[in-house]
Amino acid sequence: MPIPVKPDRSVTTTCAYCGVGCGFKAETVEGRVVRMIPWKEGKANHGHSCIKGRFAFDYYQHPDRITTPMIRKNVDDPWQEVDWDTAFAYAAGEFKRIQAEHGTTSVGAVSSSRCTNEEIFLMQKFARVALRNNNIDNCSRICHSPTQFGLSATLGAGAASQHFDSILQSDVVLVVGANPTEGHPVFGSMMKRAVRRGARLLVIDPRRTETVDSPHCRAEVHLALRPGTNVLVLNSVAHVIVRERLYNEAFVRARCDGDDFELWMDLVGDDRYSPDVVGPEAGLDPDDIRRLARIYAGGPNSTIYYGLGVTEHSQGSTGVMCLGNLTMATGMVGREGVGVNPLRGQGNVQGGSCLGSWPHMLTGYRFVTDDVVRGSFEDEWKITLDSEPGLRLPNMFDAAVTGSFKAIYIQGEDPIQSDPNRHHVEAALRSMECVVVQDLYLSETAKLAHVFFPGSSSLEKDGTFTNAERRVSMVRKVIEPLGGLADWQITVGFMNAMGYECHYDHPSEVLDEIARTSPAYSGMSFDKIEALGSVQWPCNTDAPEGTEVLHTVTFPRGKGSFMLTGYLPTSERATDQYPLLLTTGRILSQYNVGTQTRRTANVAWHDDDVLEISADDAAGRGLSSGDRATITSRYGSTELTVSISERVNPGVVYTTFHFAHTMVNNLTSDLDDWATNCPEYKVTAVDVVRASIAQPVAGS
Amino acid sequence: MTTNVYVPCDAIALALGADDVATAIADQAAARALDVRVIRNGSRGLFWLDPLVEVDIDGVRHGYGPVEADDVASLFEAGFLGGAAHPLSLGPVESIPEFAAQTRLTFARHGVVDPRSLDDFVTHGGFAGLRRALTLSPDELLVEIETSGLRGRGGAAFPTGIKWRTVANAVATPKYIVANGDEGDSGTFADRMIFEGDPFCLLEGMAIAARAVGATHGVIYIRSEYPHSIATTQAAIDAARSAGWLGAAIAGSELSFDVEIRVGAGAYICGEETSMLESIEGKRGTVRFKPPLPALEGLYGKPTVVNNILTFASVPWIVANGGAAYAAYGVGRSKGTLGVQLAGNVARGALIEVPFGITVRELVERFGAGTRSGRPVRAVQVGGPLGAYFDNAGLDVALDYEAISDAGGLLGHGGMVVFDESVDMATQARFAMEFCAAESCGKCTPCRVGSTRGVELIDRISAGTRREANHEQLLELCDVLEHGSLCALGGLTPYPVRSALRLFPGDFGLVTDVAQ
Amino acid sequence: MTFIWNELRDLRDAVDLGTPPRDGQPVTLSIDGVDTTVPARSSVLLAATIAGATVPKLCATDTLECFGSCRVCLVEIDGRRGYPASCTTPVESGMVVRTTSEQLVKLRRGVVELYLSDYPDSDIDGGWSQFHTTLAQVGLEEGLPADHPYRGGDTHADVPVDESNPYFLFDPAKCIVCSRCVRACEEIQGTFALTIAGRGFSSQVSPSQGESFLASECVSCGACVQACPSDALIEKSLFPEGYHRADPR
Amino acid sequence: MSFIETERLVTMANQIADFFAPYPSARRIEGVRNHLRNYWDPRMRQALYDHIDATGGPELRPHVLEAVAVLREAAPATEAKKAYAGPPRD
Repeated sequence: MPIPVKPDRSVTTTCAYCGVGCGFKAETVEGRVVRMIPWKEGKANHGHSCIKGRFAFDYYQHPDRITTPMIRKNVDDPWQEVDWDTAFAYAAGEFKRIQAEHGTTSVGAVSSSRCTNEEIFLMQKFARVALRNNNIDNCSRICHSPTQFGLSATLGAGAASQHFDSILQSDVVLVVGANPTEGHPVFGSMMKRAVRRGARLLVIDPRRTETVDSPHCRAEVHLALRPGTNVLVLNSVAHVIVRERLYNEAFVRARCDGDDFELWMDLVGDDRYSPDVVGPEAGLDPDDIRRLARIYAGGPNSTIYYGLGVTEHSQGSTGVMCLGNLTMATGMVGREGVGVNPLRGQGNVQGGSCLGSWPHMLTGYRFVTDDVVRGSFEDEWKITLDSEPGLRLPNMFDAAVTGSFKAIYIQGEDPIQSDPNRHHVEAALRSMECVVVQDLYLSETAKLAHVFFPGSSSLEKDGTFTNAERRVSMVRKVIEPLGGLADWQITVGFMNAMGYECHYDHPSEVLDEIARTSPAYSGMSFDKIEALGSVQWPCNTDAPEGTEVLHTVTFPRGKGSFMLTGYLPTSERATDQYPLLLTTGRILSQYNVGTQTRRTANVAWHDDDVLEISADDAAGRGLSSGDRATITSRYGSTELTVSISERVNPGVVYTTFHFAHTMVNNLTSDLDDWATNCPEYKVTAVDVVRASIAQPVAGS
Repeated sequence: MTTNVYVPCDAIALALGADDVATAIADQAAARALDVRVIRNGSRGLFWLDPLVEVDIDGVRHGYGPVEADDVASLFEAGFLGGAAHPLSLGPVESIPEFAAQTRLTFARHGVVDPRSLDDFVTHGGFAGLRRALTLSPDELLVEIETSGLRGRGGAAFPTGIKWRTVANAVATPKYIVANGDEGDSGTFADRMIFEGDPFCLLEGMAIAARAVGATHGVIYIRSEYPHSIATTQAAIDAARSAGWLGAAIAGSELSFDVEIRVGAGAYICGEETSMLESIEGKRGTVRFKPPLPALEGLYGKPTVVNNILTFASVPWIVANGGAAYAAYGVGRSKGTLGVQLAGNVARGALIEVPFGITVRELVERFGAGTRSGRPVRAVQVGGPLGAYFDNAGLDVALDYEAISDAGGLLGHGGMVVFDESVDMATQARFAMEFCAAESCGKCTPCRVGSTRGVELIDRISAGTRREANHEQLLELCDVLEHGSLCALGGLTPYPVRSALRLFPGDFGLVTDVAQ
Repeated sequence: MTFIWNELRDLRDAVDLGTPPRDGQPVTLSIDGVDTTVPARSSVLLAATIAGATVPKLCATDTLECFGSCRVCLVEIDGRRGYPASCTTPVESGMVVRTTSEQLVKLRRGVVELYLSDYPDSDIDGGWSQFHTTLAQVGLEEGLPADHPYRGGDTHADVPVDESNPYFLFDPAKCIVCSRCVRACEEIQGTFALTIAGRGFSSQVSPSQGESFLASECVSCGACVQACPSDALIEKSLFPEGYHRADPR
Repeated sequence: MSFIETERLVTMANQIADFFAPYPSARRIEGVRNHLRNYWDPRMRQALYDHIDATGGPELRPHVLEAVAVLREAAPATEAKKAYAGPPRD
């Protein structure tokens, strides 16, 4: 009889997949997770979910899961299973040996945005107190580091100004370089709800995404710009606002630095950025640029949501600044329904940014070079800290290639698959003497590791996540860690083995430590989050229950600062040899490099990365949908199946990067953002040719 | 001198060969070099005389009918153009007893004018109502409608004045006027008669409504089964628009109002007003719950007057002659006249406009002349497929919303279907459930599942399987349908079923031999 | 200032208010003799739930706009004819509502009997869905009596199960056509992948134009599964032994 | 061998310089200086100095050279207390 089994236990927790941070109730039968039910009281999702959080949880018990620590002297040696203490002792011994031979700063660590705030905090603490340097970075280096930089520079806080629900108060929604219905589906549904209620939708994106046109949700203006021209087009939008005097003079006068505003008006008001000049350069109708600018400036409440299509460029930080400038110029910041909001990728990537997992910053975005800030941590940790910035992850790899960097502790990241220029990363890892990888599976990176710490999934530990709207929510242990230790316990174990003694009974003690050392978190505790369901930072004595909307009275940096965002074309250009521009994105059913989702039934929807190409470009190359094609860039090549698509304009091709075997990062350049080294994933000049067809073997 | 000869062009006349008759008349006239103009009018509603050919002799219309094409030569030979006698000769049409006994207000021009001729319409008093309406304030206009006592002719009989005032008082804009012409009840055809006989009258009524409530857009919803209605009404809309009776600044006034036709897709339920609004909006035709009333949140969520075609067609006379004049007709709370449609096993199928108060028996026997088969009347279903059955003894009920309701029935859209003694009322009860099952939109459960269960129960009762238990369950099901359904389709289906069970239990095998 | 999203935030895990919470001026009405105050624009069902009354419901849930199709939340309201559905009736000041009476009990039971006449017997005992809760509320937790006249009629028991989606299945035999899945797909997810195909008794949930769930526009967000009150759309993970229909009698 | 390949360092420094190019001269230099000071590992800075000392840095933008000159004059660690947030005031 088809009567469903009834779960015997239900634990409320937070989804780890994307930056929306949906609340879920994990239901178990005899200690096995049987389903995830979206939590009605979850303030990020209000009882809604997407395919990943709702269904794709089985990865936690996939046969590929490694649950025993392993070590090996050489990457060509077979793995040797050991107990935790042996693994910690071995890794610590190697790190100490390397530091003795190559210097204190020859080792580093990178934290994971799939881990909790507490675990990320412990990782940066590990680097600072156990490695005694600032060589700590986090994965937002390759996604939203420009957000932190660009929004800090203009508004003073490198995070979303609004809460998600605020979009229901918006009259105009401008989406730039993001595809919420695929990348942030639960927020995407909220955005569609806003549009169905009458909000006008504007989209700037090279592709005609689902966000541009789906049932009852259609963009009024879509600027399908040529990849790499964000800053040019956003400056043109600003040009229209300045020339047509659509800016909010009262707001600017009251809230912003007036001199910088004048400089900015001179810059963007120049004929260089007239839509009539910019349009042909960016592949746009000048009138569309004007229409978008007028609708955005007209509001009355206009809001901006953006994603990696803004940040992953050599002018990524500049693009973010353009958006910050626009909000200030039009007064579209500091109240409900307006603002500028990054759509964060991984579940806790905002936490990764906030919790000091940076080579130049301690928690709460405060510089390690600041003696007062550093001093407060030195008092807490009873140790002297390095006062100089450490290495960013790409620079760690750069230094490894030249022989100056020798060991790394990687928590839940797979840079071989996710970072640009795969050959470079591989060479860097191969040149290291000790690579420690903490992960659920033997990832591409773990294949080059010497120590493997079996990590814990988000179902296996307590802690908190901070989502893209600065909301700190509880992650609760649903089942015991399969490897015996939660990630935070692994880091503490490694830290102790390195000789820095510290002890925590529960992650709540780590959050208490964060609260003691970080003003924006000073009012937070597990008890408070438990009582309120979730809390948005800043949470302190001024805002004991947290803050939904930022910048309501002043900006954290005082006066808002207009940054001068001159457009510089990327050096990655289409040429006769590489006539097409490749841009990348993601699809609903797969997550990031697919480590988890590829190990679920989600492959039923998407079992391979495919290359979207316009009919024109395909015809010129004799390609049809389903053909295999070789894609070649200046940096490498790979082979993908072709899909002729109306979503991309001629001259542009698109693919996702969810599958290891497609090696899309073979293609991508080593160009990166001027300010943060965030890689330029969104523009690579390529050529596409039909792959040579294997001849059928006669008689077979 | 030209002689005007009228040959009707509505669907019934066409089905009876009116086109051939018209052609034959033209051919004969040409052959005989006679100056004859054939005018295609609407039907007079006396279908047993159709095709009814009329000859205008000094302003008096002499009738011949029913005429077949083969009769035409003999008519010419007899000299019908001069009003000469002929076996088909009927004399002056308006003296035909069944016609003379009517009170034609709404259908006054019907059968008289060419439905596509705006001039004809105006010559025969058309736009008198709208002209007067434009001289009244919206409030004065609403008072006229309220005074008339006009109630919705679609079946619900809701006071039109109250509905219009609700829309007039609504703040939101734009406002819509929707004319419901999804005439799906078996045995009804009055809406079609208006479309095909006097469509300008409908447009005039809608424009008056627009004036009264402040609406700017109108929609006429016509069922796809009425192709002639769609064509004639579209022609009328085009003519009215060209002449400035639709569009901006109608007749030089400040009233701006235009109308479009939407064609239904064959679902009975789209005659239910909220389903119709869904359908017009391009959605699947399912019932909306109320409130909100369509008067406040109707088409596209805006204030909307939704009325039946007959209701709008009644309005021009009321406004032209005053509400009090209309209210002088009728009885009790049933004011004015009703276009009754006689159908089924009836000798003289017809559309009969009479004041409220006449008995059903008088309609069936005097106007309908009893059954077509000549056998005694056994039952009359009043108010369409969801109306109750009346047995012969019950036919003295008056044509009056309240009186018929008190007798366990409903007047509905004014259709009456007559049955003789050969009818099996268990089959008729089953048909009611089957109709509900076939036409249910599927939204609410009593109607969606209950109608199918109803058919099954009646089948078992008729087959003699656990007759008592199934009978008891059928009555309970009728309660659930009546009180539990979302709209009138499920809510009214028990009417024919219960009345059949009550009046004709023997047909279900529910009475013993003693009673027979 | 009133924010639309306050309504979303008033959703509670432990209670289904029946219709979405609203912001509005307080309105006081009587529910079973108890004065109850709720915001204007609330439904009578919501007010009754807050007043502590147990009004059975199937198509109504507080994450979706009211729909009024299931006809089990009927109540009596002084001065109103018939038995209005409490989910679609907005509260009014001074309204006097009765959520139970002999006639209401009978009527609700009569409606639920119709549901049971097209729901597999084998899935009644041991079930824990909202449908099963409603059965208990109207006194039909044992299902339709063996000799009930509705037995033996047309059902959807033979309509094939759609197991195309890797994560959830759709069993039309258990579908009560409440449209909660369709509405969830539209209102919550915004994909508009589901519709009701056919009319009357043939009405059935259909992904896109009669396609399987996997082949359709469905994005597997799970909103429809979450919304389904009767186990018709349900997670496959709750059937560790696979999904096997009972043999037809 | 340089700490990080010289070509890479030069590219990074020039990218930073290009961003600050639209600013008035003093702020342009100060912007580059602050960025190098607050975001670059000291060994990267040193590698850049070494490169300039060895070659004069002909491929570097002029205001990188000016910024480096300012940076090398200042006391090594303690002066940069203020958090970086855009180019400094004049």
